[in-house]
Amino acid sequence: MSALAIRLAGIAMESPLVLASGVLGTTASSLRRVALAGAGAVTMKSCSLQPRAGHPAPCILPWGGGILNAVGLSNPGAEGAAAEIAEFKRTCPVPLFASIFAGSAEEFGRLAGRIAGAGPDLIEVNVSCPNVQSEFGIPFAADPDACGRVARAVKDAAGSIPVSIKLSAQCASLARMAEACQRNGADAITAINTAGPGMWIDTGTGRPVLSNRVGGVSGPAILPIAVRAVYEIRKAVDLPIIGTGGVSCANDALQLIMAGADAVGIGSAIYGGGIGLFGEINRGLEDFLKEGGYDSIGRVQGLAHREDRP
Amino acid sequence: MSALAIRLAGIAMESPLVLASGVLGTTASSLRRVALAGAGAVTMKSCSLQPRAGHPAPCILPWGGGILNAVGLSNPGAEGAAAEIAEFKRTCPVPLFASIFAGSAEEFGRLAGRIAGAGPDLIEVNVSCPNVQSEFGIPFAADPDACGRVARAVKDAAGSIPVSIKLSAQCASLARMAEACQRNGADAITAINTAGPGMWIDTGTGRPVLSNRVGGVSGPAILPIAVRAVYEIRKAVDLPIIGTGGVSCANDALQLIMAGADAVGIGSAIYGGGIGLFGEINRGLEDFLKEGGYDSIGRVQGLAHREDRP
Amino acid sequence: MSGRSLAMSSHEMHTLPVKQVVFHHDGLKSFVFPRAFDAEPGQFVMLWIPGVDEKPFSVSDVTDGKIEITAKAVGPFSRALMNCKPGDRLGLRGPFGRGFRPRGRGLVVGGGMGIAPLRYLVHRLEQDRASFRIVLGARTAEEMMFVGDFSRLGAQFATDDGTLGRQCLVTSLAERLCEEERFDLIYGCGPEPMLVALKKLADRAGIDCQLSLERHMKCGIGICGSCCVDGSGICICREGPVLDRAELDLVADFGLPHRDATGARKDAPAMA
Amino acid sequence: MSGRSLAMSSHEMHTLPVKQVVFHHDGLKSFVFPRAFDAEPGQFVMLWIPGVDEKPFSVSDVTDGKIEITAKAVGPFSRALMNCKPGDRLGLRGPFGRGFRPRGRGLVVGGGMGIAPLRYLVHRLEQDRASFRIVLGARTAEEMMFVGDFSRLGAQFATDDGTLGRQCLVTSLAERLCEEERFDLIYGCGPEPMLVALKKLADRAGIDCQLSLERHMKCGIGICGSCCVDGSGICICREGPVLDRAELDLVADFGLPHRDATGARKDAPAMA
Ligand SMILES: Cc1cc2nc3c(=O)[nH]c(=O)nc-3n(C[C@H](O)[C@H](O)[C@H](O)COP(=O)(O)OP(=O)(O)OC[C@H]3O[C@@H](n4cnc5c(N)ncnc54)[C@H](O)[C@@H]3O)c2cc1C
Ligand SMILES: Cc1cc2nc3c(=O)[nH]c(=O)nc-3n(C[C@H](O)[C@H](O)[C@H](O)COP(=O)(O)OP(=O)(O)OC[C@H]3O[C@@H](n4cnc5c(N)ncnc54)[C@H](O)[C@@H]3O)c2cc1C
Ligand SMILES: Cc1cc2nc3c(=O)[nH]c(=O)nc-3n(C[C@H](O)[C@H](O)[C@H](O)COP(=O)(O)O)c2cc1C
Ligand SMILES: Cc1cc2nc3c(=O)[nH]c(=O)nc-3n(C[C@H](O)[C@H](O)[C@H](O)COP(=O)(O)O)c2cc1C
Ligand code: FES
Ligand code: FES
Repeated sequence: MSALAIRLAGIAMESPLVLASGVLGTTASSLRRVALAGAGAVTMKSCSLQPRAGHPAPCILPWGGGILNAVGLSNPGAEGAAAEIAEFKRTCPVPLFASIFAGSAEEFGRLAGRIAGAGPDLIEVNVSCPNVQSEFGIPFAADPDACGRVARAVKDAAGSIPVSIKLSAQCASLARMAEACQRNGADAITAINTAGPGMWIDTGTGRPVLSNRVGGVSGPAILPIAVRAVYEIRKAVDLPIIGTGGVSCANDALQLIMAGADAVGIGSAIYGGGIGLFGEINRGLEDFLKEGGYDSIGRVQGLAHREDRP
Repeated sequence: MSALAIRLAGIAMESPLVLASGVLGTTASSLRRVALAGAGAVTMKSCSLQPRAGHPAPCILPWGGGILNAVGLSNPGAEGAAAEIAEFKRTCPVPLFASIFAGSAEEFGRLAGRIAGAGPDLIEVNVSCPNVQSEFGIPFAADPDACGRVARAVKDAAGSIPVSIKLSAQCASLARMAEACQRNGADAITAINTAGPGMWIDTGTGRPVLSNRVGGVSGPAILPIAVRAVYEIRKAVDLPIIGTGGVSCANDALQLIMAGADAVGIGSAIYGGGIGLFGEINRGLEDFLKEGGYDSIGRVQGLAHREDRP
Repeated sequence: MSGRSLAMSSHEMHTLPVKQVVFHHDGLKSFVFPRAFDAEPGQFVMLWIPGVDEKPFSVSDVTDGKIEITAKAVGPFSRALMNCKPGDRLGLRGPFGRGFRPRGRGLVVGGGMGIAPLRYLVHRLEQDRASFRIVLGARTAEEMMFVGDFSRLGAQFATDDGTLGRQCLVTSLAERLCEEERFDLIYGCGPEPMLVALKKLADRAGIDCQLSLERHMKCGIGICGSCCVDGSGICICREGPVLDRAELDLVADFGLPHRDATGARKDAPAMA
Repeated sequence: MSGRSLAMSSHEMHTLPVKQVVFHHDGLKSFVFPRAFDAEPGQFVMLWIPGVDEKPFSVSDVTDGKIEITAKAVGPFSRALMNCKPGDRLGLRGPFGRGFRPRGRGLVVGGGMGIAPLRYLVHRLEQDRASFRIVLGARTAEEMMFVGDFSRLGAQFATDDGTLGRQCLVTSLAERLCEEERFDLIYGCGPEPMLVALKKLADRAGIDCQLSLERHMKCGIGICGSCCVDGSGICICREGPVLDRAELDLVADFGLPHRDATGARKDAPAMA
């Protein structure tokens, strides 16, 4: 078994690297491509019960420190997503994580049931997308009770399929959010979704570039926020964590792992590095383990929580 | 009069660029140096009633996307700060903004009275420093009521000296924070303080590098968050805004101005650009105005709030 | 530790004043922007009309310090574009994607709006003193773009109504040329059914082809996944839009209905 | 639009295993790190002992792929450093600041720990075949570092107790040399009172000097302001630590009490 192999909520993965939701994740074909490039698991774009076209373009904007996006959760709906899941599972052995979002705990439950039927390896629950707040009221990801109810509803509907709740750093206490997830049966936590939100103004016209004016901030700019978030969550709960945010090289991935992540999501960095990044980072992690004399990636997990005085 | 001249809360400034608090801002000498380099006003490092040594090093860490800091508000105390203010005012005509922080509205008031006596041109109220939360309880900057009480206490103590409240983007609603400031007599708003907090882990040792483990995120990484914050505040209130966060070139400064800022704070970028940045950005702004046929910087302020449909 | 920046500064959004508008006929115009660009033929830019939308457009020419795109009015965005005048500021990001990789003796085949990027291609081929032939098709003479430019380079034309050149499909012209002459590579851009025919022609002739595909695009930077083809899953915005024969063999939806803005498969094939 | 990154990758924190520890005497050691550095003589690094603190240390030598610093036990940090062994990982950021700018015929004057950076300076001067003389002072022979190295280059020594060279202040040696020979530049590093004397000597002799100052440092990157001198307000970590005569004229607290970690002026002059 390779030094990078892990088990996450019972799922065997060849590498801790996970394709983050919303990036190259709509179709079975693109997900398979990323899986073959070396991802230990791939996450689908979040889907809703009904199809959504999302916001008009520009909805994705690289700006030098990362990416701003307000895609508006475009997706082909539960039917379409289920078909892609089924096709992926038929043609690719790599674990597939579905991702769902809805407007109420009850709707989350219904959607989870529908998606569970298609047989993903895990269901990620996107309670934290900043692009649809106005549509769905208070973000679940800032309210431990609401988030707990969503976790419970999805868990009840998902049967034996493990459930990960995807949190945002924009809340008063990540520890309290994580505890609410654990109390309500979540099998894992994904953190973080995009930060911000942010705005980019074109000074030639004086206009916000994104059609939605504001969008979530991802990419290198948010790495330290993601590292801190994972560190806080690891202090609070012992659920597996899919640490995500700003990773673009093996050293970044190691920071999240040392902060306490079991697996590491990668999204925006694919812009700069292409999907070849998965292979590169796998190799970088292997080299790191070899040089340090560690026999598995698990050995360095959570290292940053050791007592600080030497 | 130069095209860059502005009035902010009654204060005449030759340029909208302001040295942000905490950067080269402890001594009259260093403040004067930045003033001579082209800043329209300079803000002092935040001071407390008593001197503070702050956190051990490393407390400031450049990481590629900006700076992480947990200086821990080291400062020579109100006595020392007042002496620096007096010396600065004796030797330099550029407006000087004091900055204060305290543990309660009452203490804020006392400190403001002490500092007002030294004659700064404005008192900035740091309700938003992330590095001392655990010491002072809930951050004022996330609670409109508490923040309003601080604003009122400082305003009452400051006499005729205008007061700006410095907000953080880490709150549920910047609009509500800004309204609370306005209602309680604030003359201006400064936004934003550092984002995050963030953590950086040295993967060679597995340790968080900052002695405080976490620190505020500043520099280029936070520009889109600052632009969005200023945009939200401008929508909510008509107080002058000192837009701050991630500015490192004239185009960045213009984004904040078009989002609604009257003046623009610059801090972390001095690491990459030195204090010569003030002159460079002034020239960049002048060139922009000339090319666009604008006779003053006020003409482009808030441009991003025009109706969006063409 | 390597750099931490995603910056590819030309990929940031820049608005530029339109420098010149070239009127071809109603609903068909070229727009020239004052920006030094080192786009390859076949690459595209994302064009933003503030307040409207942002869409991909192929580069139809690059001359020193200037870049040109050519657009046809077919829907809300392209109609709004037709109203843009010199001095209006539009946003450009790019250039994106992988363009044509010229090699050997080429047969350049274009149809409809697909002619636009080929104009820049033949300018480059000419400059590189490459040997090539051109065949172009459109519905009518009026819709045939850059006729003077292409005629000078010996292009043959086909129209549906016979108002210019032969009254036949451009693929018939291409087939005949392939029987008469030896080519190393077929360059193609146009409606997907035309591309499917060209691919078959290349397969039969046993030569390579480089065909430019269109898929729904949102980001242009290989992130959103909306332009990924079925089968191999590659991104048209990043690894395309120009694919070679081997790559096309792995496009499961080549010539078939592909995906819309939601990511669902749609029933009608895309316009081109 | 220019790059948006603050990255100066060598300024990020890197921990490195100590490669070698050189024992000079109790409480005085050099530490060698395996890192290719292009530091100039007079520049410094920020040295982090994880879990302890981070402090500035001058580079005492750079050889291919290796960098060395030399430290004396005077307080909690430097005592913790004395316990570090080969293989221990310490953090390095840098190099920072503006070092010596060699020019003409030089007089190199060092005192106490100030001798460390001068070692790297004279290695460079030697390599550049510059003409220079060296005078060094310390309390005792034992505290005089790198005696062999400096002797080879003709250094003269002064000690407080006469255990090595003359029993006098190093500034007396410098003064005498200045009377006897012609120099273009005095390089100095050591306790601030020594630097004040050297500045006076340079003023009297009408030649330039480059003296390395110490101030309380936190960031090393010209941000926190804790190292700014009174008067001109310049940052010692960025525009220093080596200042020339004109710059020194504008240091209002030269030789006077300067500031502590709070930013307040303190009463005792800093150690050096
Ligand atoms: C790589 C590439 C290069 C292109 N080059 C040119 C060009 O040089 N000249 C030109 O006139 N057009 C070009 N197009 C098409 C162009 O991007 C627009 O699709 C077209 O202008 C129609 O947009 P609309 O809003 O006016 O019409 P709509 O009514 O919105 O769309 C008409 C059809 O255009 C296609 N389309 C719409 N939106 C997109 C989108 N975001 N991405 C891809 N296809 C879309 C769909 O097939 C749709 O059915 C190119 C497309 C691609 C993918
Ligand atoms: C540019 C520069 C280069 C230096 N080079 C060397 C060197 O090559 N070798 C060496 O042994 N020492 C050097 N020092 C001094 C070194 O940084 C430490 O100050 C010294 O090791 C004492 O630290 P301590 O905690 O052990 O003692 P402490 O008891 O904490 O301090 C003793 C004295 O050191 C000074 N000091 C403490 N902290 C700092 C700080 N953060 N920044 C600046 N001065 C401080 C103060 O004057 C203090 O009174 C240099 C300092 C500077 C500014
Ligand atoms: C274009 C884009 C679309 C995204 N869409 C989703 C989504 O649908 N669901 C979700 O949970 N997260 C979504 N995200 C967030 C990412 O999954 C990830 O949490 C975030 O981008 C931080 O990781 P990164 O810095 O590696 O991109 C999206 C991110 C981007 C850039
Ligand atoms: C090293 C450092 C120290 C700071 N200290 C203070 C402070 O004392 N008071 C305060 O209000 N803000 C402080 N800030 C925040 C800045 O004033 C500013 O709001 C923030 O850094 C964002 O601006 P920038 O990206 O231009 O640095 C500090 C920032 C840095 C980097
Ligand atoms: S358009 Fe987004 S991946 Fe191609
Ligand atoms: S040490 Fe921070 S400015 Fe010099």
